[in-house]
Amino acid sequence: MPFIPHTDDDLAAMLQTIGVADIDALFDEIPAALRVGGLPAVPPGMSEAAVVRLMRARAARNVDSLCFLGAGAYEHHIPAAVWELATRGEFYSAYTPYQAEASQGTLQLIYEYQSMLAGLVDLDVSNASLYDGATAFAEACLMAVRASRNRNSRRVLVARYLHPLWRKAAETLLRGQAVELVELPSSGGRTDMQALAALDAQDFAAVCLPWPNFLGGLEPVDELTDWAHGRNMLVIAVCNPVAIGLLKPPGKWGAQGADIACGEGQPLGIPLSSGGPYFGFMACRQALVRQMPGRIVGQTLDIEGRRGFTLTLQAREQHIRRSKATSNICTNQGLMVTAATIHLCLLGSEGLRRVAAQCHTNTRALVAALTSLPGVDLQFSPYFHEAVLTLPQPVAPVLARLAAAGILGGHDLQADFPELGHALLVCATELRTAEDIETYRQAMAGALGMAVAT
Amino acid sequence: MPFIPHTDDDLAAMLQTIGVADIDALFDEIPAALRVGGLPAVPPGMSEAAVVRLMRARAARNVDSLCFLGAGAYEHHIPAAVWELATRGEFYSAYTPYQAEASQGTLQLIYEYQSMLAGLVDLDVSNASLYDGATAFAEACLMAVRASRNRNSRRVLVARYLHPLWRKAAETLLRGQAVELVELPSSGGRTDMQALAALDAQDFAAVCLPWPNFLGGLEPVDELTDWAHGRNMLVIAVCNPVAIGLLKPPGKWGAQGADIACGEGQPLGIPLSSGGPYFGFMACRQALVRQMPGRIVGQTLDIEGRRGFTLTLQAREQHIRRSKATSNICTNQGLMVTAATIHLCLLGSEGLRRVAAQCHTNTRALVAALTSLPGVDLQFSPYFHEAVLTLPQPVAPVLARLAAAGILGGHDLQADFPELGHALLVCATELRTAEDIETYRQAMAGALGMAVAT
Amino acid sequence: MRREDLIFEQSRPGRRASTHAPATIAAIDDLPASVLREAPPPLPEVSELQVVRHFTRLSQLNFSIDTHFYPLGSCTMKYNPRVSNTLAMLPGFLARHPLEPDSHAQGVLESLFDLQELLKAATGMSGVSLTPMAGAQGEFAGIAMIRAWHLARGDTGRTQIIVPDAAHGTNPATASMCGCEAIEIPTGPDGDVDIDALRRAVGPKTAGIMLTNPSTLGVFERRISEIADIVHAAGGLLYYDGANLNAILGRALPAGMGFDVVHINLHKTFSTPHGGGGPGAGVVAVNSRLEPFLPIPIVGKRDGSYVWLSEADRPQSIGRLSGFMGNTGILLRAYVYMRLLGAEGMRRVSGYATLNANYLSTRLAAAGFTIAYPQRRASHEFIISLKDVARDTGATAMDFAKALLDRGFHAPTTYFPLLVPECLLIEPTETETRQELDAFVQALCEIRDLAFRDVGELKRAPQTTPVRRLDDVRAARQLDLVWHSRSGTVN
Amino acid sequence: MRREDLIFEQSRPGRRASTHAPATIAAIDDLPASVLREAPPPLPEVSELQVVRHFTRLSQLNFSIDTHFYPLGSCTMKYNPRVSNTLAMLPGFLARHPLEPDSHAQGVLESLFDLQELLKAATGMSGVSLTPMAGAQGEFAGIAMIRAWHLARGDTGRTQIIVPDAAHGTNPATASMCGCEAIEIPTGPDGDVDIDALRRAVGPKTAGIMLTNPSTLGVFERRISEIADIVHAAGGLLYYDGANLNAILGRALPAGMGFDVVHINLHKTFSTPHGGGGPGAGVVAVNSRLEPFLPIPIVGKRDGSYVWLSEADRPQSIGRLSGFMGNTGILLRAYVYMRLLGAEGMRRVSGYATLNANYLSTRLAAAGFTIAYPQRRASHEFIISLKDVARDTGATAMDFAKALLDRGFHAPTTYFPLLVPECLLIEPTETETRQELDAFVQALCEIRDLAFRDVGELKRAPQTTPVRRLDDVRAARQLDLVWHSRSGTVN
Ligand SMILES: Cc1ncc(COP(=O)(O)O)c(C=O)c1O
Ligand SMILES: Cc1ncc(COP(=O)(O)O)c(C=O)c1O
Repeated sequence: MPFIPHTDDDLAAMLQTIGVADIDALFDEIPAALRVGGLPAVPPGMSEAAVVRLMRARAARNVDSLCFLGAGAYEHHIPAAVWELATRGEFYSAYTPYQAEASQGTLQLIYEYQSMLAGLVDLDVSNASLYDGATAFAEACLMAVRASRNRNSRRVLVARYLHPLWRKAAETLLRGQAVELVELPSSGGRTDMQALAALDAQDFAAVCLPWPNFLGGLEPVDELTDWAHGRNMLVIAVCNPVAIGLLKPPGKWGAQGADIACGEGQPLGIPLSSGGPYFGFMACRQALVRQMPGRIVGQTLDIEGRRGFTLTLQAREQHIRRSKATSNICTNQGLMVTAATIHLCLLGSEGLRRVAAQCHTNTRALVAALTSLPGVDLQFSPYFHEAVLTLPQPVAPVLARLAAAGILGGHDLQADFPELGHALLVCATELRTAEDIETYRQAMAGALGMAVAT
Repeated sequence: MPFIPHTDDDLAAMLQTIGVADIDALFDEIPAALRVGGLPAVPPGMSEAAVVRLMRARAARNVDSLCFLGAGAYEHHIPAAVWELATRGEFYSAYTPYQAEASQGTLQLIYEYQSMLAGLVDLDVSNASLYDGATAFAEACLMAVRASRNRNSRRVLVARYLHPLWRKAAETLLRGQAVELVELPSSGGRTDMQALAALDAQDFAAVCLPWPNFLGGLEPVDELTDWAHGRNMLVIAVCNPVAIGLLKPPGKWGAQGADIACGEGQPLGIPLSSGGPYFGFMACRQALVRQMPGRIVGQTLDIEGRRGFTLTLQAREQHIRRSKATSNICTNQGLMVTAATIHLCLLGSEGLRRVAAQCHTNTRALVAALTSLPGVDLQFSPYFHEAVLTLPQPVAPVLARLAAAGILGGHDLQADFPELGHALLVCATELRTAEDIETYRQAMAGALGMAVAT
Repeated sequence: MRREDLIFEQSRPGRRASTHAPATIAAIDDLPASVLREAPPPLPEVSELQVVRHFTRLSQLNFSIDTHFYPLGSCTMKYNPRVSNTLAMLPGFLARHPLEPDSHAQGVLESLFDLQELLKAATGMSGVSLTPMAGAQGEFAGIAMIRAWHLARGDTGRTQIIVPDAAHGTNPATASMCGCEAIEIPTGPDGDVDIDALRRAVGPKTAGIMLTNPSTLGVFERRISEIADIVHAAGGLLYYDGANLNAILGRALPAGMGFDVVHINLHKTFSTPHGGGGPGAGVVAVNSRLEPFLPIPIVGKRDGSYVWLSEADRPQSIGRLSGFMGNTGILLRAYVYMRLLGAEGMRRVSGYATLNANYLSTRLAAAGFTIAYPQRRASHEFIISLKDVARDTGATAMDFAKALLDRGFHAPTTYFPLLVPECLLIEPTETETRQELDAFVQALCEIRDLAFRDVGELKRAPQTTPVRRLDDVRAARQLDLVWHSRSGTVN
Repeated sequence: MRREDLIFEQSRPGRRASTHAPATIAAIDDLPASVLREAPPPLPEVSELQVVRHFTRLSQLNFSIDTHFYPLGSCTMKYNPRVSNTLAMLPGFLARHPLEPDSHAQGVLESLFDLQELLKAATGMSGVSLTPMAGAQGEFAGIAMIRAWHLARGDTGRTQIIVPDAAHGTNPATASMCGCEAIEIPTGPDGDVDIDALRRAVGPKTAGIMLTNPSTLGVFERRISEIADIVHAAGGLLYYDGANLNAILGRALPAGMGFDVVHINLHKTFSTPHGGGGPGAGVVAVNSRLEPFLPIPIVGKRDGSYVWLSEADRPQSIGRLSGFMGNTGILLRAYVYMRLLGAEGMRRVSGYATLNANYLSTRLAAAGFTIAYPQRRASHEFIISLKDVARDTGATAMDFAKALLDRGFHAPTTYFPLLVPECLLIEPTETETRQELDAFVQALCEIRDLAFRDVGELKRAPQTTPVRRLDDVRAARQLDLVWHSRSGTVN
């Protein structure tokens, strides 16, 4: 019996202790009409060896490519130590640390994570994670609506070039509470400061600024932050945590800094893995901490005066506050945070800067290589880490040809942002070499139907 | 600096403490003429990401096949838990347990291993491992020569169908001490009892019996054991540890049982891995324990009377007895034993029996399938787990054609055992399915140039 | 073990685990200084060995399934097969970019498609979406679908979600997240929902009811069909909180009980790891009524290939719940587990989980502990109340919990459900041996003896853990949520 | 932590981790009962969770590099990069059958070929064989090659191997394994070999000399060239025991010192794991004299492909040392490490290992400890003698070792080399921080203070380890090497 340790003797003795004849008798309170004899549509169990063979074959059926696709999920180097440590049984198979004294490993780690994350975004406090970048963004909007000084507003301004899938997810999550996302005016691949005047700014709880934005563009965050703060709005930074190893952190935007920072933790040591599990991060100014969703760990003392760590501010959470909680979140993405914490330690601040700088430099090299092809142009600059190219042809068939040649050439922007024309979003992380970029250039030339010097 | 934690400040402070100007000055006792400025032929260091890419590409350059090749190394199922646990840092990165109180994990594990292994071969005691099956065999011969009642003999009898590579390795290892291996007469794929009379049996220290032998044959171990004991020889069993989950254990051979058992531990949870690291096991009767090479762990008490474990009988070993030690072995194959111990626990006695039985049954099915082809015949029976087939053509080109078709078809016996003709040693472990066997049958038909019904 | 300092305290400026970043820093000359960071982020500066040692040591400070019996009620702490992890982490699965073409991910998609089918079978439902990332998000999806269904019928007034008082906190919180009002109804003395209260609660504003069955009181709601009739008759739908699905797996189907939608915590019933807090997966299954509203993406099959179905294919969907597809890696782990178990194995999960719970509850009752619902059959979990002991000795459920830690057991869930005073909610799961359960009974008896003999000593527990009892009040009052170097710089 | 019972004591008849073996037992009807086992082997019968929990807990009882400073002299306990393990365990490497055609293993063979080249570069030698499975087997191979060389010249009388008294036990033991006599020569007061004694020892029977340089006394043998001349002039060859190669990596070459053959413990210098006792790898490198005699197999290159060279290609080889090729998986780990380090990184190994040792020795000297060779520069390791403390207080090196365990440090090597009384041989390695070294100094000072203050208390160490001081005499006298159930059956 897979994973069940009972011997026949155990079973007999236990049934006798309970005073029933067999296991089925233990289900006697389920009305007979509701009982089923089994699960006929489920196949029989398999040995581990057979499942290993099955899943290896499945893994092999997937197709690996040279990846120039970012768009919210990035192929970075993940040190081998990260997952070796994160999947140690004591981290992997523990629950949420409800009994603090028996979970100091997880708790100290989260405290360290909170410290690193807060430092990275340059805000006061961080929570212990949310599900992913999209839900963190949605929760940040809800939090801002709760915390806003524009009390009656349930509307939140969002830059146009925020991840379109996050926007969609947030719409699902905000719909119930009738919170509405309103798009900021844009031009040239970023928010148009000039056009802001047209907005009735008193009516908004917050403004959300992606950093860099979905196109790799650098929003005028300082001006926008000051503009928003001048109108009683909160400022929500939606940022790539690797990029802010190099870019100005939200806490330093404008005169007072952003109020909330959130984003997708995947670039910090989490494998691409078809989109998950990743984790959402969230940090904020101290004054907002009681509006923050999710678990938070605090430092305290034990009865002998020794330092220790425990879950705190639980009165925000569903298990205490129930229908008045800041969110319904319970299980979060703890293991991903474990990995990200280890990852950040292995990079350190200098390592993180170097990775960010290398990503950018590689993307610049990629842009230079591809725009050397006739008809391929860069749409916007400055950009960071990702860039939008214009192709002389519709993007989708070109990407299909590249994919057949073993290259994930980037993300087609046509559907979400038709105003950009034949627009392709490309990205080269620190893992892409000069040869990789040359391989792409040649493949792109082929996909566009050009001959090219090698 | 990879793996070096010193900051510039540390370096400066440490040099100052020592009182030297720079690191080079620390090498001032090396005569100047002997010093070199570096290692010009060694390439520069690489980032982990680059090495990962390199080694993944190398791994991918290898070619996986459907494996019907055994001949001393077997593809068995290895539960995922085995290596997850064995590579935990506390096992993986510990040294030989010299400080017993700080190494109870490793020590208790070895004690458990010794108990399992001794139980498996049905002898009194086991050591903590030797390098591999071949060296264990050689050490067993040396041990027998030391322990033998035929005091002056440095000759050891060996069945002809012992692994030919082990034989060669043993010859290297025995040469220095002028111990000679003498082959037993054979016929029909195993030792020929009738022909034994011709030997001057008084002149031998021991007899070595493979179980099953290299051809999958079952030696007349009971008769040979009694015959050898009757002539003051020790009996060394060289056995496959999975096979003796089902076959008669050495301790039960003949009237008194074998004296020493040794063999290759690879089938107990060790990956094929191009031939190593594996581990050699060795067990013996209690009376011989002081002649046994290798580390041994014993149970004892601590000063509070609690059970604990420690290395014992160290007076046999090189670090105490130096030139008079039972062997020069120091570092053994500890991590492999760790894995094997976990593996044996996950199988249990019933699991091990089932694996052994399934290997045999699959090999029988394979033999049946292949001998259904005209000209393909079984050479000997009974056999266990491996079998010798005769092909109608030279074996090497057939194997090459099978390899090109993705099948490792077995081991060509021609070079080592020319008396067997076009002989192919085949094996199907518990992992081979009926479809795998059918795949092989069809490929074999093709390789032999036959058309075959599918 | 020596105290494990914070990793920041082990940091020294300029130290680096240098193999993990480019050997030099690329010059950034195209960006204005105004967009760049001035001070480097205050991350620890440590060597790789320091990192490995620190987190290895930290890990050893944890209790976990891999080291301890962990009978945390409602949380289902059972063995997580290592092979599920190994297989989900095969490079061929990890390397999948979420936006790559479907053609490149057929191995993943096939597995997820199969998983959808298995979950339909396990619930009796007709549609499944795998995208919710935890139970609470599954709840959100479920209530959002119920709302969408009402709205699609033009019935805009249904904004109330009925929730029993024993419900998990996520249930009422979810109602709020969805813009609904949570209406609490009481539990009867036998642990079943108070049916009369339910009848009074339903009406034209009723969007639906959320039920856990067996409930978090550890008993099966026997009048579930009647409840279903009442709610359906009132125009509402039924939501099944599947946190306890492991209790009835292969024995009864949520669909058969009249539920319209169910979430399943794969990290409970299907044994994906809890990871010290997550990630989980809270897949939802629905009957045909709600199928059009399932969150996207969903895996479909077209011309023999597997494809992601999205907005265009599922126009009535409540939409997306995550940036991409939710916790795929967790889904793969659950899939591996389900294939290992098969139909019989799944049925054994509920059988032996229930056996263990009833054995433990019978033995504790015999030892004189107060079982919360002694007249009822325990499901896969049950509650003891220490009210009497607390009255007689002053020892609380919390004291018992801490004393268990000293005896090598993780504590059960304490003080939940809220309606049972001084309670321990105990879920042993099917993967523990009888011997472990016996040792647990003995430990509880010893602790009770100690409570009567020397309650002061008991209140000093835990004594063997890395820290002693922690001051939670201080933690909340003197908030210290991030580390700041005392000197301003890390040194 | 609760006591961790033996896995046998947790066993119950009929319990199984059933996913790992066939679901039913195949009938064996073709074999006579006489060849079959009667009673099943007495293996533990446990569940998978029990196994995981047991070995996880056992692992936590160990000190290891991943958890503790481990300055075990001569053993080189430094950080083992996790990536070496991850890459060596890629399925594409693990799945290689040792007898598959070379064409199927080009990725492995290329890596091993490259490794051979790297090792030539690191030693200055011209030929390498990777097959020895540990240092001691490398020694065996080396002495066997020396013997073969003499024999090939027809010089059959050279049967003596000269070994300094400070040598590791494997050196004299190896001489015996090779059928030679070990001739011990003394060490001079400054730690170098007594050259006069050497001169007296060499002669027509001299096959060769085995030297470790720096020696296990932690000092560089300054007159090595003179020694080489003496031995060579006498017709012998020089063997370099490379256990301490990490001390001179990239600073001096064994070939340059006049050695003819060298073994390298990859598990020391090149940081493959020690695994609680192994496996290691003891590759040998030789100059052109000995090249024909290298053990097989060796990786060669032919027509652009990599091939295993064996008997036919290497007719003068001393032969094989293992069933297949030795510890390939370990070789791959070392290869990864060497590629990570590169030339500069290798030179830094010796530089910082020596820096750490000299810093520690300087600080300990300043703190009043007796350094065995104070007039000498420490290499990567050094010796302190506690003879004075022992005389004054009765506290022995063993007491210090045990007291270190209580303070969170593994002990240095004790009582080796044999010629220094009450010694600790201390090798910090390059991967430890200055802060760790400082803490170690402080611990040793505290222990010495305790020795003077209350030696009885000191002798009670260790007090915080899973067991207290163990009775080694009892272990050897009342041999208990395998578990037997008390009742005869496991229950
Ligand atoms: C009864 C019940 N419902 C809902 C949940 C919430 O599930 P999750 O933590 O996966 O969000 C839990 C988990 O603790 C639970 O026990
Ligand atoms: C100086 C010296 N020589 C030889 C050896 C033997 O090496 P191995 O343990 O790898 O067989 C060692 C290892 O302890 C050693 O320190």
